[in-house]
Amino acid sequence: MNGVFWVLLIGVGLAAPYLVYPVFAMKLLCFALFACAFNLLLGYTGLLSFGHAAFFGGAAYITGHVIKVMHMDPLIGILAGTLFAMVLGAIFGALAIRRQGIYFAMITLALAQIIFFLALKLPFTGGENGLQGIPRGHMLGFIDLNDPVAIYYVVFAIFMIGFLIIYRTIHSPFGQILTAIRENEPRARSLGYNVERFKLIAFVISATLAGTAGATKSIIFQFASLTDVHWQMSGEVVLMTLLGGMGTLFGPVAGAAVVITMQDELASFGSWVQVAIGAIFVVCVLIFRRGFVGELARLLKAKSS
Amino acid sequence: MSDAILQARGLSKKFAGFTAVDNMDLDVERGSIHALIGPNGAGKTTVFNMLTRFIASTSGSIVYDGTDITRHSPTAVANRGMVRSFQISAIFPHLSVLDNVRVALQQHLGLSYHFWRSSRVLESLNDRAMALLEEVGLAEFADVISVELAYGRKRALEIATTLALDPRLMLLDEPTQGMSSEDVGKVTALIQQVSAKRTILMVEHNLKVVESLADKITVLNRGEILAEGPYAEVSRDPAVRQAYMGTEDV
Amino acid sequence: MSELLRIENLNAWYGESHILHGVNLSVNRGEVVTLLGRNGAGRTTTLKSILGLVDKRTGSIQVDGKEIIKQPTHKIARLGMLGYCPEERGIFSRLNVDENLNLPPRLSDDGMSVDEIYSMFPNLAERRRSLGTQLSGGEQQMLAMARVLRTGAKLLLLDEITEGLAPVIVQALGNTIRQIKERGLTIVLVEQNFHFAAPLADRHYIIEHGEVAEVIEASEAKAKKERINQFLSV
Amino acid sequence: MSLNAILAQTMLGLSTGVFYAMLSLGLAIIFGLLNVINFAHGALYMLGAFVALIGYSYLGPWLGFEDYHMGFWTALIVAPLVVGGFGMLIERFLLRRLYAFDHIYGLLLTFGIALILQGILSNYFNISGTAYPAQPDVLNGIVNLGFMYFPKYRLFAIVFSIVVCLATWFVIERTTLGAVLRAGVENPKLVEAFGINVPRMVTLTFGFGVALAALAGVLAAPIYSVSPLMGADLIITVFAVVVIGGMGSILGAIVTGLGLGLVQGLTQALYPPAANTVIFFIMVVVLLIRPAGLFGKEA
Amino acid sequence: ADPASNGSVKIGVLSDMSGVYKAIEGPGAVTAAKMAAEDFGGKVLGAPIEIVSADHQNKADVASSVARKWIDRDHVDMLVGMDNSAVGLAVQGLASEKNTITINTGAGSSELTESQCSKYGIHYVYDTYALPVGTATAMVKNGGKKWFFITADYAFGHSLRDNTSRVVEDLGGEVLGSIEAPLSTTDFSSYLLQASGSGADVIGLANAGGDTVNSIKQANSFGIVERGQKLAGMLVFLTDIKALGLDTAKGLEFTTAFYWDRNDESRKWSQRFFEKHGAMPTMVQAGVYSGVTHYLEAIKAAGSDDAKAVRAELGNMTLNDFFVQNGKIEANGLMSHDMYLAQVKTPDESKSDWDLLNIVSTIPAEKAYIAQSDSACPLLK
Ligand SMILES: Nc1ncnc2c1ncn2[C@@H]1O[C@H](COP(=O)(O)OP(=O)(O)OP(=O)(O)O)[C@@H](O)[C@H]1O
Ligand SMILES: Nc1ncnc2c1ncn2[C@@H]1O[C@H](COP(=O)(O)OP(=O)(O)OP(=O)(O)O)[C@@H](O)[C@H]1O
Ligand SMILES: [Mg+2]
Ligand SMILES: [Mg+2]
Repeated sequence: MNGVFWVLLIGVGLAAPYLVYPVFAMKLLCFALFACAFNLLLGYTGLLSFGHAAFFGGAAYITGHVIKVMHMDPLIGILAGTLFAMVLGAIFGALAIRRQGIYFAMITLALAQIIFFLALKLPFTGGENGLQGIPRGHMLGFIDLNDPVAIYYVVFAIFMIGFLIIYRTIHSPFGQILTAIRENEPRARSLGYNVERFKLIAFVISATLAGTAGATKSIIFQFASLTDVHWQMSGEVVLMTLLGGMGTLFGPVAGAAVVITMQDELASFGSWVQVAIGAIFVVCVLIFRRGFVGELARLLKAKSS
Repeated sequence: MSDAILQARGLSKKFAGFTAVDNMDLDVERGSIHALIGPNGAGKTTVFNMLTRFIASTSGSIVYDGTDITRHSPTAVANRGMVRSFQISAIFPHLSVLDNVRVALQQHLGLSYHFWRSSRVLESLNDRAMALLEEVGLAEFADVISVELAYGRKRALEIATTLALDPRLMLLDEPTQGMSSEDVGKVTALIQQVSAKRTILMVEHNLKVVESLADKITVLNRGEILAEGPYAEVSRDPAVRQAYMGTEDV
Repeated sequence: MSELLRIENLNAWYGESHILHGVNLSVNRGEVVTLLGRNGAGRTTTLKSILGLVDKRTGSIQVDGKEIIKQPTHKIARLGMLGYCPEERGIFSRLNVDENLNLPPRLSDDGMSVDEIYSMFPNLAERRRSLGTQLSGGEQQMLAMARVLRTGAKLLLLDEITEGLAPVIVQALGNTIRQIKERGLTIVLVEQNFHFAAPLADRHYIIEHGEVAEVIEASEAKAKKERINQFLSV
Repeated sequence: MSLNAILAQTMLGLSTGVFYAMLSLGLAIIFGLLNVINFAHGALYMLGAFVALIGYSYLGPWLGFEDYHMGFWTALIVAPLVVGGFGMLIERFLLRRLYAFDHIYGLLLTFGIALILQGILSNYFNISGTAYPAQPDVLNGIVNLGFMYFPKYRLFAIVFSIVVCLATWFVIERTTLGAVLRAGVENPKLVEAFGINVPRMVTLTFGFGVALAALAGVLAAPIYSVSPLMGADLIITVFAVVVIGGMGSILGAIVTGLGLGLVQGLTQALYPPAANTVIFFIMVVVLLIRPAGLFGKEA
Repeated sequence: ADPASNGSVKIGVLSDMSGVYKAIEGPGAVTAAKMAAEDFGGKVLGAPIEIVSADHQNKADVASSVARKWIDRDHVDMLVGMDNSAVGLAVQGLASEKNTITINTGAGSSELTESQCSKYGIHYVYDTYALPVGTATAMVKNGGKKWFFITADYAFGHSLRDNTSRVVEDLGGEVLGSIEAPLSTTDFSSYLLQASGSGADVIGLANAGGDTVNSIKQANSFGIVERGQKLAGMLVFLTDIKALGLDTAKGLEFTTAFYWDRNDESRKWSQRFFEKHGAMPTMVQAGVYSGVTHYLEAIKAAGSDDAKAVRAELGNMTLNDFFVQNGKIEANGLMSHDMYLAQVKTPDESKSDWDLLNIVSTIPAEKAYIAQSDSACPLLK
């Protein structure tokens, strides 16, 4: 079944700018990458981080600053944002990784709140107004990112690279140990695995790719703002992941697509959107607990057996 | 002087005002099967936890194979070849039986941090894993998801994963607990078999098992050593009979 | 002698898996019966089915003439005056020893007093204020046993109570069972340890593949030794 | 700062702290006893305040009694009952289906419920708040505490909340009922096998935790304005309080709630921009030193 | 060819439909825009007028992504609304780059027409420069010489505080200090007590919406006003007075661009609005109607909906209607017009539900708004 998904993903991905509004497609890819990065942690390592907005938004600010104020190439901007997220991920990870379950979630939340505070207070972020008007510029000097189709394919390439890294990580010797840790941590420890180090590496990879997503977002929207570092952003990515199906490779992509589309399509209904989103959650949690992709996989499995 | 693979000196553990293990010395001889017995709450599991560094000792020192490991992490201890089992069965429930063993074997491959490699590199471990399963009689269950195994087989699987690390010292906490007598016999034989090239330290309440396996027995009572020696000797000790074995014969 | 527990054609399921296939047994007031069998034979499941702790069950379970198979779990204990000591002990880690002991509601006035219990299990008396998880494996086992004795239950369902206990304690426990039997309590005992069970029991039920494979009266136990060994491979 | 100023800030901190304490107490009960992370707690607090407001301003006309206004004291009883009842329905018909699964589903479900409640009320009420006009006359006015002038009503709210918190603590930690509740969390099946109706107990407990939130909502109505988002702003902070205190620790929730109110009060005096963030700084530090929180027991 | 590009004139109302500014602008703004389109006859230059709307959720990125989509894909010709300064700045920048007119009716930041001014951005109702002029002047003249601020800790609050300080100091008053309170604080008592302890005559509230409401309410409960200090709300909307109740708010003075009960014309329009919306209009909602109407008139005058031509027409008009007196849209996008100093009635004075304010005086446009010569807008250089 995964084969079908791969074909679908790449096919739709390549055709997208001719099918839908390119900015929408790019936004979707950005959040899909964010959700996939998050899923590496939640779905495959069993760690619920409630502070991923710090990586996403933090990277967005750094990228924006590097491009707008330091006038660097967009690619350098994205790399700078990604690197920042990686370092931040290492710091968060070092502080939080020894904690379990809800404590882990809360300590990442607290750290992310501190990043939020910094984003509000530091002079270069533009405070409440955010970092606006980030120029798209020319990547590597020749790819004109102001051309909607060109920028779309750049974003698609970034997404695919990120997605492949995640795929590889899950299906690697390293991923095998992550699964073992999730299954029975004390036993993994007693077999001589340094559980903390495995979790930390997974955390850093996840943070880094979340950063890549945020960095890319700031170029697409030419914008980095407090929304990107707000705890609700951390919440949103949890939702995307769960809706699509945590611990499934393609689930987060589907989840991101659903959430983003919903936000987009329902934008004119005011508070009723909130009510609708709330109701969808309730229904999903009660009925589609495995997420869309998870449920689909189960159905197909049930049929084949 | 005898050749001790593990030496503990003055080992103590205090829990908030309660002394679980009190100034205990323990020598485990290389190549032997050593049993730790004693009444409930005597501190056996606590000793195990301290030796494998799962909990920190309040005082005392532990020397394993010539190295002082008193401050090492549980991981470091395991990597030096001192591996434990748990009082409750410890497997990776949703992995297949084969994968359970492979996870342990992978430890020696040195690729475990390689998140950029395909997991296909692990297929080289299959033969070794099957051999181990063969050894504990689980070869035919290799593809079964391990939760689905019966209790006794889970214990066997656990022993197989422990063996995969090629440990020099195995610590087994009540390996036969909860098994029917049929399985007890099998596991006893298994322990006997794997002890050939290894040292084993075990906690066990089943005196039959202890009698048939142990070269040396340490009886713990209220955190202190009550008696030490071979089974025949210890089982005649009136203090041991009173504190542990009771009046009747087993 | 009146019949206290009667089980007819009991079937039980965990999810999709059908574990018990028509168990029949009957226990008279004041008797001790044991359920023997290999690992996974379905002995624990039989006890759990009586209490409604399986996902689905059919057949008939009567305690003192009352049909309880349709009742929800929390009513069964009260209706049948049941006391249950589970295999995995079920000590509450966030409660201390005292609280664990006092947790189950009293079912009748015949229960042992807390003082009686502590004199029976001095280990526990010493650790009254310790939390459940801080007890050693064996201490937890004692506490689980002590807990049912306090409630004044008339019918005790005891699952592998000698597991993980030092031989001295096992012997003490044997005496305890004898004492409570003298008080007129009825006991269903799941055991691996035939040496422990044999002298206590009035009757043995051997369970195999979710069915009663053999019923052996205590008087026949010696004679049927072979048969028992064959089932249990002692 | 002068001594008077410090005392004054302490009083103010306390008056924030009691709300943290009441809310985190409810959350701690629900988490500690049911293992549910109730994201709807803030929304239910808000609902409590709205029951009071609607009871005063709209209920009479709706029912055809133009002159009926539900008073504050009545609201103090009615709101917890109504909202608690609503909570019990949520538990009985929705949450109950999720106990078998990961905690995260309970969190998501309650998050969804919070969105629904806030969304609905946002459609009918002003988001920046509506005044609750029914503060009782006896509590109007200001007392001179020597070092400051303090509204009588806030004094009442402080004393009342502390009494409620301590009573709750006593019941849960010191009575058999409490022990049954704690045991029910750990192994509901077994407790049921002892003859206790665990599902009903769980429903009641959830209702009680929610009722505490509603009670806090009614108490808050005269102080702050009643707004559909009043709980959304608070919930994350209250989560932090519960975590700092130690998830599930009843005493921890109360003491930490009061304590952090004080800390926040002092921050407001010393470095106001950090007032909303200081709790998270403290949380990071506390969890690094005491991983299970100040009063939590290590697992 | 067709004078209206793409066959219709599309106006997008981008507003907070679910958050804190909902009552100030929100659905009421959509109602107002629709009224304007209808009153205009539903057509301009023969092309139908369409109104679309969306919720920006107070998030600048949501706002800019909606704006981008509207402009790129849906061919929206003009955007109106955009309460919240961050949203306003983001959308204005983006729209101008894409040659689209924005009429900002909701946001306060004077940045919109200062350093971040843009070719097609118009700031219509009020700004942080204009707000303090009337209020602070009146209060200083009545003896409120010493001021202390409680400032919402973000760009809008800072700018409001700085502008007010300037007015106070120009008139010989003194600013004793300021506390930066985080946005959306629920309990202001600590700040109020510190402000009160400073010995100031006036506590200036450089904040908005819920923050203003809560600070006034809590000041009242601590008896601060009773003991002789005054409060000055720098930005107060009609809905805030509703939220506070007259009992609490009575006597409060503030500057506003519009009050429904000011004259016959405003009453007549507001009454119509009330019938559709169920509440009297805020200055922002009235501004939306006025802004849309003038935009449509400019299209008619220009004979095309091309942004450049329309913008030029708008610059040439003098705006006068029920909402605006002596309005002029300057080159930097600022619509300068008369403002009013209002005072909240006591409960006894108030005769009906919405009878809330007295208009104390009119502040002429040239005093209320910054002179073009002083503007920092790069377009003017
Ligand atoms: N975390 C703890 N806090 C307090 N006391 C503890 C803790 N862990 C163990 N103890 C106590 O230390 C003593 C020794 O416990 P331990 O588990 O080592 O016993 P054991 O010899 O393994 O017994 P068993 O045969 O019953 O498993 C017991 O009395 C137990 O209650
Ligand atoms: N929760 C469960 N879900 C599915 N299957 C179960 C569950 N619990 C037990 N079983 C299965 O039911 C069968 C009977 O188990 P039961 O626990 O009754 O055995 P037992 O006779 O008590 O043996 P033991 O010595 O292992 O306690 C076993 O095959 C077991 O794998
Ligand atoms: Mg033990
Ligand atoms: Mg069993």
